[in-house]
Amino acid sequence: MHIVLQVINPPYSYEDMDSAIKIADAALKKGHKVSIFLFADSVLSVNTKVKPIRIDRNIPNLLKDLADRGAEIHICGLCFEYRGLDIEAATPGAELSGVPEMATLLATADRYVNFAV
Amino acid sequence: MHIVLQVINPPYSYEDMDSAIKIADAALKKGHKVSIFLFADSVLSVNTKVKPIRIDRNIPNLLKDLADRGAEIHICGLCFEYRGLDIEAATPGAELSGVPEMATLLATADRYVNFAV
Amino acid sequence: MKKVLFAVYQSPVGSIWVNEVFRCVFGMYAEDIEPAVLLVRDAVIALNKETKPEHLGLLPLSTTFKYIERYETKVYAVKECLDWRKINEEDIDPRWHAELISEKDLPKLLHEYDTVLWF
Amino acid sequence: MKKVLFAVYQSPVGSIWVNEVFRCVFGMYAEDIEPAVLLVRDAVIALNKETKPEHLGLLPLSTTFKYIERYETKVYAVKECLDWRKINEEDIDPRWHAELISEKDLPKLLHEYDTVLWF
Amino acid sequence: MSLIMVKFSPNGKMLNSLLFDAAMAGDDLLLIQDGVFYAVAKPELLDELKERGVNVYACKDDLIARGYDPSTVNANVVDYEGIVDLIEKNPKIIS
Amino acid sequence: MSLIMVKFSPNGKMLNSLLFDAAMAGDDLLLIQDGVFYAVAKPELLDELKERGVNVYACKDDLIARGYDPSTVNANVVDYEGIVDLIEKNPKIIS
Repeated sequence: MHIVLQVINPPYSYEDMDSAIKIADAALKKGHKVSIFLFADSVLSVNTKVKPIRIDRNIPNLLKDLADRGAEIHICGLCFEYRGLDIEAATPGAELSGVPEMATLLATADRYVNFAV
Repeated sequence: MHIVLQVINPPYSYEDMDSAIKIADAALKKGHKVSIFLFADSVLSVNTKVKPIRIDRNIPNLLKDLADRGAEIHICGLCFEYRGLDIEAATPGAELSGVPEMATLLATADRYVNFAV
Repeated sequence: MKKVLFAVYQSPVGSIWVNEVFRCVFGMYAEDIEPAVLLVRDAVIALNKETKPEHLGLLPLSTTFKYIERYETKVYAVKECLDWRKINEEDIDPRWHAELISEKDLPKLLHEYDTVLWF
Repeated sequence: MKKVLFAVYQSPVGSIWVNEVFRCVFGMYAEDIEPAVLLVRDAVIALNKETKPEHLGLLPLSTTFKYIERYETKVYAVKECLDWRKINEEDIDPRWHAELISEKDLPKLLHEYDTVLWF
Repeated sequence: MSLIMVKFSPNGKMLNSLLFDAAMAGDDLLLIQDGVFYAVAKPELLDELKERGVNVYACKDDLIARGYDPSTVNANVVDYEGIVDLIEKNPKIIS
Repeated sequence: MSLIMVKFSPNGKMLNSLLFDAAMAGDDLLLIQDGVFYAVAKPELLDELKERGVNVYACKDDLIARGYDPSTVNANVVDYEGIVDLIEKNPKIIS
């Protein structure tokens, strides 16, 4: 089954990205195909230039781990530009997408889970 | 009178940065000293790499205009690092600060207005 | 054909979600999707002719009208939420082509869609 | 001496504001400021010994304890909010050195400070 | 006395009830951003605040942008200069 | 039937009431993040949902992190694998 998880809120300030990562991990373990769609402020999650304090989690690294295990990471391109982020610094495996890819995921995936904002 | 305006929410998604800019503008016109303290996700406001669509406002430019007119723009440094932003790309006039500068502003400014999150 | 409802409950002035939802919806027609928009709670003030985020320098809502007409996008709004915010039927800009529904019909409407995304 | 109250009403698990507020408060002692923290609504669960954001991989709350003791930071929490969330006095970690107040005393408390910052 | 700033909608986050309960006689309470919905849809709450001696203000431009005629609402209407006046007037701020 | 996901606290944003009102017999309603406060502090609301034929679930790890013993709450407790089961089970999702 293909499961999409869409996040909107910024990482670190709120829990959505963490919940999505944990559900993605469980879905991958069960053999599902997983896509994560990062919309609005959640696009900050792929910025590998983040410097969290030592005892904190590194969210771009957690996403890289999911990508290494086959998860697709979609970044809303316009949202990325609105925050002035650099695709060169994005988590390896994350790809600039947009509304066309969101539409394809909504049309073709089996489940589309949104974290409301 | 020295008036501080503190913003926490991300720009473009919510109105806080816009309200703070308008109040700062009115305060400068009345001859006050103005400082803006950018905390948490609001630090995105100084990223000059943002590419808003043509009909939208450019928030880093609006902040530069305030800085040119004498407003201090303080960026919470740890918040900036947590979002992986680049100080080289920050609005001219904006400065990396932190909790010590927040404390100085709270101790010495006449008014400290917060936009609750 | 997948049925997808973009549901907004937050203010169209002071948050970006009504703008973002319409940007998404207009991209759905490239796929085998039947999209719709639901405006509820503060989001319903988008329908008022006098509502102008651009007065604050924010993105306008009126850019959506030509696409709503081109795609015949279905826009629902909850009547009780309009009443509570003092918006009468004659205040509503006809270019939204909005269908007013009663709040009691919301559970049925939400269950008609394969995916409901809340903003 | 300026009196500054950092007031948090949001959950310490799922939002970063309790952590951020304590980080700010401990920086206030470098200046002529008397800071305090108020926990109200969901923020009060921070006091429960069993509350552990680190269970989800989030930043822990326990790193605050040594600074609260070093600076003798004043921490207020609202009794009714603890009750509503089923937290008894014996559930509270003593290292918070929290003073429980009644919700009816909040207006007076808030007016005692020069600046109240809500998170 | 204190300036209290209310920026969330009656349908937004739950901070507002704490702020309304906190307001005391002589305080200035500013409705800004989605807080201006109170000036349109909650006249009885604002009347109760006024009876308590609280001065209630609403941000003019936030009302206009949301489609409301500032002359028809149940609060004193202030522009951004008026908001700066309120900030000047009140040495204490709850926001 | 639908999976309905509730992630805000009873003291958080006002989306929740719309979601609870929307829940119908046969739906699965998942309390996640601060939504788990309902399983602790709003037993009467959850009882009313169950009477309507709604299956109520709460995220185990969100309960534990917030200091609550999952065995004491008024809902079916699910771990992240259980959440994936709910996603698999329900072709329709309201979230």
